[in-house]
Amino acid sequence: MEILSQVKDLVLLAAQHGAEGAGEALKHAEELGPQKFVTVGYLWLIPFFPLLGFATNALAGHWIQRRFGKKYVSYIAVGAMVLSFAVAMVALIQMLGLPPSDQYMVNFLWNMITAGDIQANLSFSLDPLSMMMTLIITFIGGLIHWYSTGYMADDPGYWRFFCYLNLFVFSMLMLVMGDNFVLMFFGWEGVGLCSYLLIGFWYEDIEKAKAAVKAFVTNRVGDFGFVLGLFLLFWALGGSWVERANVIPPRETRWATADPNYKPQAQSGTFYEKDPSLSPSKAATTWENYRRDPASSASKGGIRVGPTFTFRELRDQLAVDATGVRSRLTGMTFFGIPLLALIGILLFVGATAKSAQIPLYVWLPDAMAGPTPVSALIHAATMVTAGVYMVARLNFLFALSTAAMTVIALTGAATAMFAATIGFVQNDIKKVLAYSTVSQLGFMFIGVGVGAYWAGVYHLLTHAFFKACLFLGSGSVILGCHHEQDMRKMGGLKRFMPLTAKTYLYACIAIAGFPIANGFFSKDEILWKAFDSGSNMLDPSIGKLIWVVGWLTACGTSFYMWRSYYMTFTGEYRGARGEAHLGGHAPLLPALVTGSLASLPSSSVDAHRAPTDSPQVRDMRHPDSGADPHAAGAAGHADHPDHKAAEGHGHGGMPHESPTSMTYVLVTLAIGCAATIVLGFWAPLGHLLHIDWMQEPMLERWLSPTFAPSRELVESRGAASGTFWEWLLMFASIGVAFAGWLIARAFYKDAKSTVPEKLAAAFPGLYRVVYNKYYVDELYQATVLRGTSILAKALAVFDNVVIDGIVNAVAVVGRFVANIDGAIDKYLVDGAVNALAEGIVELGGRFRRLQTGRIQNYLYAAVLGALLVIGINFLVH
Amino acid sequence: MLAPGLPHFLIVGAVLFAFGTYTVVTRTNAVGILMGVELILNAANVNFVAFNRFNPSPLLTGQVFSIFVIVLAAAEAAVALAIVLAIFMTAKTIDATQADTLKE
Amino acid sequence: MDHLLSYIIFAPIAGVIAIGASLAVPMDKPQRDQFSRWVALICAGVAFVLGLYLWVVYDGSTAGKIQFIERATWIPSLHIEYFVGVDGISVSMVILSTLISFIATIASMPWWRGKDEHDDPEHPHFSVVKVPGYMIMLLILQTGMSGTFAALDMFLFFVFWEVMLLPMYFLIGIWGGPRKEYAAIKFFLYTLAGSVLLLLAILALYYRTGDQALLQRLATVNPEAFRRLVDAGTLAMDPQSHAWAYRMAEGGFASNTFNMLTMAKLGQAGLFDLVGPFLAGITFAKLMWIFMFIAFAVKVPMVPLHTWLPDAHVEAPTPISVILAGILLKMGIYGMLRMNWPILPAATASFAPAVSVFGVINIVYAAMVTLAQTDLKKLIAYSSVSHMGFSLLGMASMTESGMSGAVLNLFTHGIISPMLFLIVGVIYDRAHHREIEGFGGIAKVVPEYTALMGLAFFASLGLPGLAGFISEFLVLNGAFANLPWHTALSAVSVIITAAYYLWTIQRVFLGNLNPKYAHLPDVNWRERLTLYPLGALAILFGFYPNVMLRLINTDLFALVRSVKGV
Amino acid sequence: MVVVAFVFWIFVKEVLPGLAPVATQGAELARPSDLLFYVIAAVSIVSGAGVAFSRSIIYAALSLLGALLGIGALFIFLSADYVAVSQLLIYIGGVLVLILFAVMLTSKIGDKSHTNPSIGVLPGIGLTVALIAVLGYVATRTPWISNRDAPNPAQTARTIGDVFLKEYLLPFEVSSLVLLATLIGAVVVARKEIKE
Repeated sequence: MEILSQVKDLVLLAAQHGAEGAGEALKHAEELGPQKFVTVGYLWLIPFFPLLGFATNALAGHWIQRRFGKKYVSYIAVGAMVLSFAVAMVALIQMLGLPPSDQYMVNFLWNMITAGDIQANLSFSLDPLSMMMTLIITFIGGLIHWYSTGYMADDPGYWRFFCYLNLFVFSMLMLVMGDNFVLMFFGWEGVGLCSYLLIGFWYEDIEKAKAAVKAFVTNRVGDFGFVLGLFLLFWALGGSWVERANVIPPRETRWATADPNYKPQAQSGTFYEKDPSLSPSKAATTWENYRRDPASSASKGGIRVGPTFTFRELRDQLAVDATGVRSRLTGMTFFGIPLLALIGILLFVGATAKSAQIPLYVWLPDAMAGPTPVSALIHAATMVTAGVYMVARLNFLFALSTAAMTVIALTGAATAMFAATIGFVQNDIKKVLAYSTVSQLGFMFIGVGVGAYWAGVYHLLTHAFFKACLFLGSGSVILGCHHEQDMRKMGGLKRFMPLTAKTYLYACIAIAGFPIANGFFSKDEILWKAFDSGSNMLDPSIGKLIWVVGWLTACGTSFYMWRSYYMTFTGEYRGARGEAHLGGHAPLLPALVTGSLASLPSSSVDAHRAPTDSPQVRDMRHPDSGADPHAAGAAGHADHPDHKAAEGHGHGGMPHESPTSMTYVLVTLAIGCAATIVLGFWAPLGHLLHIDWMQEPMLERWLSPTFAPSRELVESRGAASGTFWEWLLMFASIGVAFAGWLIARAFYKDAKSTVPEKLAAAFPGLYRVVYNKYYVDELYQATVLRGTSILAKALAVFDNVVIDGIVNAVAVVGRFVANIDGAIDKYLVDGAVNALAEGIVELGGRFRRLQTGRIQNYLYAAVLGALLVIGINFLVH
Repeated sequence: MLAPGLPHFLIVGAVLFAFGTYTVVTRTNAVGILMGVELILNAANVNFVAFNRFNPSPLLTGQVFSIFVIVLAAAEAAVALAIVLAIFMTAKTIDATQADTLKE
Repeated sequence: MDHLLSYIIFAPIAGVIAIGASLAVPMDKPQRDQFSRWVALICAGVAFVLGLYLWVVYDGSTAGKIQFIERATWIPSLHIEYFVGVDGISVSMVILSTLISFIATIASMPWWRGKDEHDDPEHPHFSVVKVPGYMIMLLILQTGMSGTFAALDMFLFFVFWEVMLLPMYFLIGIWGGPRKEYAAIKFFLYTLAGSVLLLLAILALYYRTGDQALLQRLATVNPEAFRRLVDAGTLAMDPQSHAWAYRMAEGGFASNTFNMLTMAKLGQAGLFDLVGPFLAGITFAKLMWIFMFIAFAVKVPMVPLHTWLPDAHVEAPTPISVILAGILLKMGIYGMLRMNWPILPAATASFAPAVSVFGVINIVYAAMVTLAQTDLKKLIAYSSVSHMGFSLLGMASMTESGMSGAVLNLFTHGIISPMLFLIVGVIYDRAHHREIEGFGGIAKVVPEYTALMGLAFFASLGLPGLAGFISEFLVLNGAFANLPWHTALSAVSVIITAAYYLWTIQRVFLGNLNPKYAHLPDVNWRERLTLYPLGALAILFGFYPNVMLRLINTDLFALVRSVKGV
Repeated sequence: MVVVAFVFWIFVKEVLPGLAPVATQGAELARPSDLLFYVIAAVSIVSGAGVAFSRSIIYAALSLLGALLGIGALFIFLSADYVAVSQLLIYIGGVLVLILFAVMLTSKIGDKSHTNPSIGVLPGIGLTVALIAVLGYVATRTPWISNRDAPNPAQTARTIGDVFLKEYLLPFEVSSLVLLATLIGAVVVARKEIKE
């Protein structure tokens, strides 16, 4: 909690700084110079601590768990998170001290790759955007670690789980903090790996394992596009392509002598020092100047023009007009396709996989096979937002191509709608949340697609809070209902788990878009910017269309979230009471509770064997909710096949509130949902009330240095629709939120209404199609996967039969020829010898019995051989 | 007329060598074969000495070699003739083509 | 240590002599086996330590400077020299070969606890059969490998190349699996066919270097290049024969030369391109290029010359597979880098598109075939074919990043594929079969093994942060500059690779435990000794590849520039 | 006779063209010593032919004598006096006598027709022709490193003695061993047989 208050202070602090900063940022935007930056030495600590935790638990975790007990494992993991969050805080405070134009911290560790034009350093950088992401990751990640100590408490793979979680946080931090594409890609695939490991955490279940493989391979498909876009950008920036409008060199010159026009300077220490003499006017090195003398530009601390992976150099080249790179790229086509659009779309393909957009969203719902904290951390809060982050990080690139922007925005809108409709009919609570995540990610892409980068990022932030809260709440519910995920078997849980219910309710309000929680502000901002996007889209009407889609989706969101709330928490408990009788505890529950608290040490699972001084263990020992059948169940649940429940809670009996290590986290997140309103408070209200720090949303101000390069471009293309529309649309979106709520209330409150069944019965076909997720998985299965496997088998046969067959055939032919040789030897040569023998017989009867002399034959051979050698030797010379 | 150079001696050696080979190849008489061998060795000697003459070495390598050859030839002749005698004692012939007891 | 390279090359031979001598000494069998094992270990270890020392003392700062040169006339009449030396490219390969040889030697030790892993009387473990012979072969093999990488005289190169071939044949043919004879002969014939072409090409080039008329043509056609040759001292006028000749080790003059560096200089001056059309329009240079390329392509192996590899791997005992995959495959690319590219640059430029196509075929085709394999070793063998395709593609791209990616790929793949084969060996030693479908869910019983295999697989499928990624990334990036479509096609293999590795993991380790293997013993210490170092290296080169790149690139880029300068 | 003519034809066909350059460079009048060389060469070659072709073993042995003598003379021509002398001593004094003895002992003298039969004449001649052709070609066409006016080595005997005891000590000793072994071997072989 005190951490949270600290965050709030810092946010307010940020507000004031931002207030001064905003003006500067605007000034800065007019004549944009190369990004100034400061070098700091400690950023590497932020990802280092999770890495350390991972290494420790990976190498010694098993032993620690056996030798000392689980809580020490969690100490290591959670401790690592706390430390890296603390370091992130330090970084934040230092950044707040900097003027906005300098808010770019770089920490150069070592030069990783130097090969030709490629320069990739292991160096971390923090700008306002990545600062925000880092805080989200470390803060929410830390909370979820804490939550997991309760949730995973009696899983035998406890240490494994935490070591994966730490590894994930490390990779995610690499993704957001890496200052070049290579490092970003490290994180990009690293998080993919961790999601693979964590989805398949309970690998004994082959279905979960398959889901994990599906997730990784689907992400690989995205990476394929990502990498190609990366190369395209890299080579288009310079090297041997720059001179050509059509970037592929003509066939004959490809391998010819022409060296790349651009040779990167050797990586020197001075390169990373801040150059006081740096002013936009004189630092910018135009392409022509550069061609005249390549050496000068880098030495002057100016802009290095040419292929690069480093975000900062990329930004400088693209943002500073003086370099002429922007105009050059705009002119380029790649086999007729506008280059920038192609780059943007290819990079976005990577984003669609990572952020579960159409057509590569299919892995995310299956990813719910993982433990619920994983779903919350990876598949809701952080990893899946990587795509959004990437687009925002490269805003200066994407803003250059309205085509790419349109594709992104439309994909986002389509995905939002599509996933929402699927969400209407799902009964698995986690599936509902999964599709809602896909849908919300669609909203984010609408935001970054239409150029409202800060809005998209703000929705990322709010989503991280409320969706984490929802997932963890569902986890708490699942735990309370003994691994029941089907909402039809729940209901009325409000009574059993009040805290979970309250937090879930508030998160629902947030996501449904009621103006009393953060979700509304971000979503409304996105919709408004979409409506207002004007010619940022290929056609101004597209913006309006997207707004309509988003508006309807918002209604849908509100509907299915409230549906899930009502089905889960209201009405009568429809859950498996029967199990209680199986367990045989239900009748004498109270007695057992009292008795169990006394007999805890004996009846507890191994987590209890640990000394009682760790907070979560204390939570286990003294549950806050009264009627708690923990220990009762602890006796009975041991034989359950894949039982991954919290500390020794039972099978039988009614649902129960989760331990405080989990509920506290829920509360914290709920408070976060409320607190983060401040960051993006609705600007028009500020205008109305003349509150100066509300004139511009705090987060927008904070992020303005990052988005400065694309700012005026996007704004110039926008269609200033005016405040009236803004107010109107706001009320419209509030309206749909209420509409969705009322419908859901009517249908599902207390499970009284029978309308849903009637509807399902009325449109059976439609219902089945939607319920089966439009059969997309089946489609992929039938086309891509089967096609691939058939092709693979065919090729394998080809390899075995044809190619190897040819080889063996050659061998056979060889043997055949050898036989012919043998025959010749047998019949011709020996025949001659025999003829000679005949001659001898004629010569003298004495020799009849004999062959010709052996010595002679040898001599023949020897001499002829010698002659041959001499002859060859002479012919050769 | 021509002044005798290295090629001349080599040619002589070559011709003698050829005759020696012919002898060895065609004779059935063990002693005859032996003669052919002697001829071959001498031909070789001629070459040795000729080379030594026309690009001399301080060690007279060629001559030394030829002397070794002669020595070995003598030894070989002695042994061979002894064997020939032995064969003649047993097989009553010195026909190399008949001395094939090893074959059976 | 001015004979460092010779020490590295011939240290194993000392072991051979020692073991051979011990055969004369009356000992009982276990004693002799143990003796030969230890001798082999010590020699390989010494070579490895010397290799590390070489790495330490090698001066990576200077480009194009051959270091640790040892040069002495070997066969004067043919101007053949014992000429060894290393530049950045070969030094990395020498280090790799010593490392992998050492690890293979360790893997040949029958150290396991109890009889649990090798309780199969009718199929005794290879490491207890005819041990002295095995060790002798292994040591000779090591000499051949380091020698091939260090040789700078073509003939010496060829000799070492062949020296490598024979022990391999015996190692597969005697200590191999059920179809060992077939595999061994197939391997032998394939490589021998290649070697014949190589020998032809070498001799032809050798005689051309002494062709005075050709040199005169060069002097007239391209005088300044010729002058550069003379100024550099590559060519000199032999005072006695008044002909252009090459200085030999002892300062004498040689009419022809086998010296690779000299030949490279001549080739880059365009000497061999002046030879008229050889047959049917194919110039001499192109024909020689094809000859050498086929010889090396067999080793790479390049589709469609690859079918010896799966058989050889499947039949060979684990350490031999390790050496095969770790080093022998690298010699193909290395040979091209030493001969085809520098000596016949013009031909290279004209053939590069074809090579790039072959590279793409290697990558994608082999990956697809891998997807359908059911034998673990076959799977890894085909994946090696696929990965070596990246080297081909990078070589063909002729861009700096592509080439350095190709060479780095030799190193990274030389670390990862041995690890993979060792890992397969572990499971084969225990289960006596390698059928992927035959396992299932064994992650539960062998967690450490699972972790190691996961590491190796992810390193091999190019996960960033592990060695495999860097080289593939460099190759693809470099190739994209010239060949976007080829690169796009090859990048598909990134997906396929992930698919087949993860699918394998799923089928072998995940799911319900196959009760047959409920008591599978986990990794033992010998295997840890071999696996952990490789895993650590894979991670090191994933995060800090510059360790190698710095070594390779200076010389490699000099080479690229001089080759492109044609 | 036919054969000799054939050989001569080969000589003309194959060898004289090789001699042509020699002829052009050394076109000055031949000294009598040169003439003598040709005589001796002819003698040795002809008697070599005799060894090869004569039907009687006796004649063969005698013409071998001629050939050996001729070769000895050639040695003198080559200023290898020591070698020439040892040639005379060892061959003519030793080997030839041995051979003659063997002939006497083994073959019935008188009917010379069967004493020295020969088989496979045609292939033999073919081989000879090929040999002469190739060797002659080699001998004439190879650019031998030879300077005809190299200084005659003084006192060869002394030098040879020196090198025998210095550089070639080991082979020298070995050859002495060989001779010893020969001696004993010959005695053993022959004597055993005689005893039976």
